[in-house]
Amino acid sequence: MRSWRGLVGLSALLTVTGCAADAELDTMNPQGPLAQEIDNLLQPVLILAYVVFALVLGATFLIWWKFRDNHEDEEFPKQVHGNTKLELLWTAAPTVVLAVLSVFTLIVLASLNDREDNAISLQVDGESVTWEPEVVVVGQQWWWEFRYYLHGLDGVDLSDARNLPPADIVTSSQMIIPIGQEIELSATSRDVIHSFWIPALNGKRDVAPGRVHPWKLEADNPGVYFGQCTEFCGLSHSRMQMQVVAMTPEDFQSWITEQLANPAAPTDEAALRGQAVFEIQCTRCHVVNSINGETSTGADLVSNAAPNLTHFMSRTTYAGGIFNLYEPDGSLDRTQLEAWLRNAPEEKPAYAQGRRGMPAMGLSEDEIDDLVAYLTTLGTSPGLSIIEATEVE
Amino acid sequence: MSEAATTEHPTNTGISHNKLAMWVFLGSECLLFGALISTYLLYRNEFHTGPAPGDIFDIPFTSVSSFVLLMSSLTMVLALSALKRGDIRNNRLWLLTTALLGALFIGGQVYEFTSFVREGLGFTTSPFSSAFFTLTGFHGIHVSLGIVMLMSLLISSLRGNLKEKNSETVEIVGLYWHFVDVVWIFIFTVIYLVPNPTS
Amino acid sequence: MTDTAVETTRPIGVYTRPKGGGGWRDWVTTVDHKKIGILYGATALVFFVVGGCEALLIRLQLATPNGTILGADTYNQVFTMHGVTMIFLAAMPLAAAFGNYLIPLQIGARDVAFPRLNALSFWVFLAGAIFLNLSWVLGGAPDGGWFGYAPNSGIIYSPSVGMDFYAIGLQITGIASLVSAINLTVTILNMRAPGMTLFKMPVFTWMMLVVQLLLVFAMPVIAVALFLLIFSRQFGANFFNTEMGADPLLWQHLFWIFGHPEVYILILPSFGIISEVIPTFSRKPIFGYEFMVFSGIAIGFMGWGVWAHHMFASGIGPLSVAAFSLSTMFIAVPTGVKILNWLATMWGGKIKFTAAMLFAVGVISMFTIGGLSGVTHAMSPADTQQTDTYYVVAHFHYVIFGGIIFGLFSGFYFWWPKVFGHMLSEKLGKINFWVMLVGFNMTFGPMHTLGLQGMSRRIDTYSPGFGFELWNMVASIGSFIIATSVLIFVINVIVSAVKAKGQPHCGPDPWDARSLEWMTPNPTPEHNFDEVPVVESLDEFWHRKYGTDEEGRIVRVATAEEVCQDGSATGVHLPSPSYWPLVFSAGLPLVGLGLIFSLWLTIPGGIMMVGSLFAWVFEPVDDPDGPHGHHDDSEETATEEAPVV
Amino acid sequence: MNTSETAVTTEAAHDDHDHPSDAKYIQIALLLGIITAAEVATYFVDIGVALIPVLMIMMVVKFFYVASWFMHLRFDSPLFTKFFVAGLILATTVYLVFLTVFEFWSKG
Ligand code: HEA
Ligand code: HEA
Ligand code: HEC
Ligand code: CUA
Ligand SMILES: [Cu+2]
Repeated sequence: MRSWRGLVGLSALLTVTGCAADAELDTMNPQGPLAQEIDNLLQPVLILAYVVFALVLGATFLIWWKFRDNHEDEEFPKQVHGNTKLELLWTAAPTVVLAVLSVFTLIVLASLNDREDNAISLQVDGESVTWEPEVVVVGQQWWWEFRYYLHGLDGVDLSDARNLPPADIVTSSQMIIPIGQEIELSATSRDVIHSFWIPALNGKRDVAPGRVHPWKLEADNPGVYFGQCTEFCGLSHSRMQMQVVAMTPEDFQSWITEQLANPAAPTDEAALRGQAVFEIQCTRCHVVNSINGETSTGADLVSNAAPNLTHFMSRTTYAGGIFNLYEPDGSLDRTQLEAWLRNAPEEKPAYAQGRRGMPAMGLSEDEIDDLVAYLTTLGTSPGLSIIEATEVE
Repeated sequence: MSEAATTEHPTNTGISHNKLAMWVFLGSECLLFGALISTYLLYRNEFHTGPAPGDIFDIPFTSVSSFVLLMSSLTMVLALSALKRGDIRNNRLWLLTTALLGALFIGGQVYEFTSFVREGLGFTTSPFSSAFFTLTGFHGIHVSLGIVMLMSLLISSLRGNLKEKNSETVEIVGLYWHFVDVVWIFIFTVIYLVPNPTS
Repeated sequence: MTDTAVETTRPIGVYTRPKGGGGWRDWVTTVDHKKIGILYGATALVFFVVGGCEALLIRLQLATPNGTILGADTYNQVFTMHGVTMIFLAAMPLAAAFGNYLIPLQIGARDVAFPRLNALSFWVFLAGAIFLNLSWVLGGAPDGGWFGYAPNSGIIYSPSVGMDFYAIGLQITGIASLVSAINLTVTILNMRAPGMTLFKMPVFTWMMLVVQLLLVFAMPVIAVALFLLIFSRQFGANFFNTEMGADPLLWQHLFWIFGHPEVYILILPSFGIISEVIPTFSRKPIFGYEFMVFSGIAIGFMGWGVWAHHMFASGIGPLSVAAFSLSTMFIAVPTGVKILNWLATMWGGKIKFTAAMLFAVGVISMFTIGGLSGVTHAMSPADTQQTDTYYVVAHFHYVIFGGIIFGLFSGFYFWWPKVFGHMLSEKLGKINFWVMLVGFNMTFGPMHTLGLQGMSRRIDTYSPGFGFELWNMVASIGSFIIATSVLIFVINVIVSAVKAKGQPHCGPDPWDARSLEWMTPNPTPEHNFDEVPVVESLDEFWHRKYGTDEEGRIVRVATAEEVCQDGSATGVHLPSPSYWPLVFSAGLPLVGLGLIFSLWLTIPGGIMMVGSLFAWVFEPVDDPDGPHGHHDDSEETATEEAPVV
Repeated sequence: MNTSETAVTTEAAHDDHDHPSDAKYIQIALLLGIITAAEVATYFVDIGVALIPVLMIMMVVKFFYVASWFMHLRFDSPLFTKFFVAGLILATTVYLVFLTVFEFWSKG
């Protein structure tokens, strides 16, 4: 009996101690108003749940203590068949409690679903535009693409996710957002159902092919917020991760400016050779704006898309946010990148034969060296602080 | 052995097991057809590049086959009522008519399907086509099973085994048959007569 | 009755009915509800261990970060098969085992309404179960999760044959469930002993009635969903082809319209079991019988209006989310009534904490934990943080393991003497309970934490650094403690059986029980009741043993031996065994394999099925030498009206 | 359910009295035929907004007649009606909600 009490206590305790310090996906560590609202709703309910449970368990122990009787006698206790008043009481009491809970649920639900009118002004190609922060989120096996249409989504046809209209900025694995702004997401998928989830910023929302789901995010402070695809989506579902990098408006503006410009053409020998290989081997799936613009979009793949590599070096993780592009000191993590180019399915399970995921390209070591040299010319590294914060193990 | 032990089987409800089982089963079937019909309704607009329902449904033709199925319900009750009177001859006659009307309906469906396929509506043409063929196909299979049951009754009658006291068997087959008819009443209205999208 | 049926359906020479007799032949041809119950139970326990071993593999893989015991591909198959096996091949058939064995006894009947169909249900279930597990060796097990969301379950994204086995296998076990549900519904409504009105039925029988109705209405829905999947995979239908405008949410809705009633299909039998156990050992009648019954009905009924709570994040509109959020929350009300009524039953009792009672009390508290986390799911905004994390895994293992498995174990300890004529060791039973309780909480308690820390479900591995290491290790250790407890149960079964060998059977009433099934000797004789009892009250058996004296005190008026029948009646007519349920069922997997691999295989399968149906209909009502009787299940032969008594 | 009384004594006869004659069945079939004709007529004659309600009403009437007369629900044990109606109502509500969640009504 002792041990029982101890254990049940323990299991209750476990729930309370849910917030370990290093838990980057912690759901109870809100970093923005939306996640905060959810947390505010959940916390009291958890307490209520403990109370209800304590009552049930307390009653059980009381009964155990008072009414246990292992004597082999023929005595019977008073035979009570029921008590309508009591029954009604314990029908009514939970009803009332739940009615209260439902009111709060509805309030939070409504507030999470209305759209705030907000706009920031951005410099786009030297012009000033008002941008209602919105990002198109596209899931596919097993990575996320983020598309920025800086002139708004009006008239942008998202109905066919495999054939989206060209966007101003296309990036993957890491979504960059300005802080203090509600970012509207239009989320869709190119193949199966995935789920977009940045626990610190909001709950999750499934993305489904043929459907565009609205969702939103908001971060209070600059920082890097981790996420994980949570709808089972096949082989590498566990390796379909992403991060949101929230920046001050100024940093965000410089990120935009950088992304809008094409990276400078390579000059170095190896990189030029790499570019040649890239044009032969890689452009059938990948896009680098300065090379193949929007012309080839992963036609080889079921999802019809591979990550846009134009500003590859400007992100710190790749391949579904599971590999670091940089060492903690800011230098390139060459070993990992080479391994990826050598045999991607070895690094991250994929059905490359089934045209899902990046295949092993059968490159020679020289070609790999050249390709790495070329890839490092694509975009510039973000600051060390981001590299540190986004480090994945 | 004591005869008492074997004759104690009146049922609590006064209803025979078989009949109750059939009704429970029909309750279950409501959910089955409900799911198929809702799936169809969900997809009736999704004809992709293929023909739309409004383009290909032949209402006059389907009306006739609906009428045929409806009348088979009449012949089915007549078969039962004949058997209850002990009129074996008419019972056989009506059973046969019912089966034939059913077969006529199925024939009509086969014709409808082939003409749809000729007009470019295959099973894999669009979500609409898949849903349409699945729904009407399930109904058709139910009718066909009903025909098999009717034929078994007929055979057993010809072998002299279908007597007045077996009328409940006929009644149960009848219940199934009418149910399938009732489902068609629903399908005919909701799927055929309610104005359909055209491409 | 009427021997006329025999006369009119002339036995066609070859189809004589088997005579029963002894040995394995007896088991494969049996139509006795008790034997079928035992078959169900034994098979389901085997699959419980299979599903449990799959769970242990999951836990081994997840015990440490970057686990490498199973690759991603195998892991996906293992967790899918774990869910499918546990739900469809362990929990549901275990409920069917109790239902089959006990319902006829609790209502005072000789058998179920359709004995041969009952055998059919079991064999079809077994065929489906074997079929599903054949996938391991025939090209890969299903890998789309137990709820197989489209389009990931489609042929493009799951090109192995696994999901074909899933769709066809579940279709087969679905047939078994539907047939058995119709059978038991008719049994309960039609075959109660004289005097047993619906409101004198034991709570277990009541809950089983609700479950059968849920099955009757829910199975066709998943049948349709599975047909759509089969047609899409096998024949290129476009139900989930989003490129042509299909909606992937169609599958989710159909699955959960079935799936949520399904979870109540799973839990209500266990609620029924402990509603028998708790009054017996508290030596009090169940508190608020009518409320118990009606809350069970209410749960079953409300269970139909909440399915989309599995889809709060799926992108259905906010209005739908709001509606389903509310309906889900209020399901806590009837469930709460049950919890409190059990407590009230114990309150003021004189409680014997036997192993069965311990497990029953375990249900009350452990299920409550799961139910409460269910309520936190029902608050849809909160659920968007919880869904598809280990918090959900924690929720449903608390309700499933804490609610269903504990309840079923309670039933094992309680009815073991009824079924096998000897008791299980109480001592081992109590150890069994405590070890299981510890292991269970150690396994699933930490999953709450993991979920709230953001660990997603269905991930084959996780990186260090998210803070998942500790609790995963604890959970994995816990799962082996559960395995130990299951092992203790198995040992208990063996040891007790060995001990009981050569000993006389235990007395008829080891627990001072309350309901009709204990009026037959232990183990139950083949014909159940020597004479069908006339029922006057709820807890009929108890009321025959006890009365009140002038001061209103309870006094014994008869010993159990006096009240119980001695099982000595002879010549009671029983339905004859039959080969055909088995033969028919064996045809089904052949047809299934045919659909997957080569249509040629459907031919022998089809012949077996059609042939055995034919044989079924025309087989003589009785075994040739048996006493004449009636009461059989074929439409052809049992159509005479209910005789007037 | 009214099955709660101990129905050991059965009204086994309930099947026999009250049974409609063949003529009655034919009348009903005639009625059903006429309704069907009217239904089909709506296809050729434009009745505007009334169309769908009218169709639904006619459908329900036909449904009702077949179920209550041909399937004998009128005369038979109310338990049957309960099972059937339970299935019908459950199916209707569940699938109406289902279609509503898909925004079927606004999509048309
Ligand atoms: C035995 C099976 C069983 C049972 C009984 C339940 C019972 C309940 N379940 Fe659970 N559920 C599952 C099995 C079950 N569930 C499974 C298997 C899944 C996951 C499927 C998958 O995704 O694979 C799931 C998932 C699931 C979800 C989806 C989570 C997600 O994926 O995001 C939700 C959401 O609302 C939910 C809610 C509930 C609720 C409200 C109850 C209620 O019925 C609980 C009611 C009980 C109580 C509340 C406790 C007792 C009450 C009192 C003591 C009274 C006082 C209480 C209050 C005032 C609150 N369940
Ligand atoms: C009835 C239902 C049921 C039961 C009883 C269990 C029991 C267990 N389950 Fe679960 N589980 C599900 C239903 C169930 N489960 C479902 C539906 C899912 C979702 C699947 C999906 O996502 O698709 C799931 C998913 C699931 C997961 C999540 C997987 C993932 O998302 O990646 C995990 C992880 O730990 C898990 C663990 C366990 C464990 C440790 C047990 C343990 O309690 C098991 C204990 C049993 C044993 C250990 C028996 C073994 C006994 C022996 C080995 C003794 C040997 C003796 C002899 C040979 C004589 N289960
Ligand atoms: C058949 C299609 C295909 C070809 C050809 C291909 N890739 Fe890829 N590549 C992919 C896909 C798909 C991914 C995303 C994989 C994932 O995250 O699971 C990817 C990811 C990458 C990434 C990581 C990008 C990120 O931000 O996540 C790099 C870098 C890359 N590929 C480089 C190359 C190079 C260099 C070549 C040519 C030698 C090449 N790829 C050829 C399909 C392809
Ligand atoms: Cu994408 Cu899981
Ligand atoms: Cu549910």
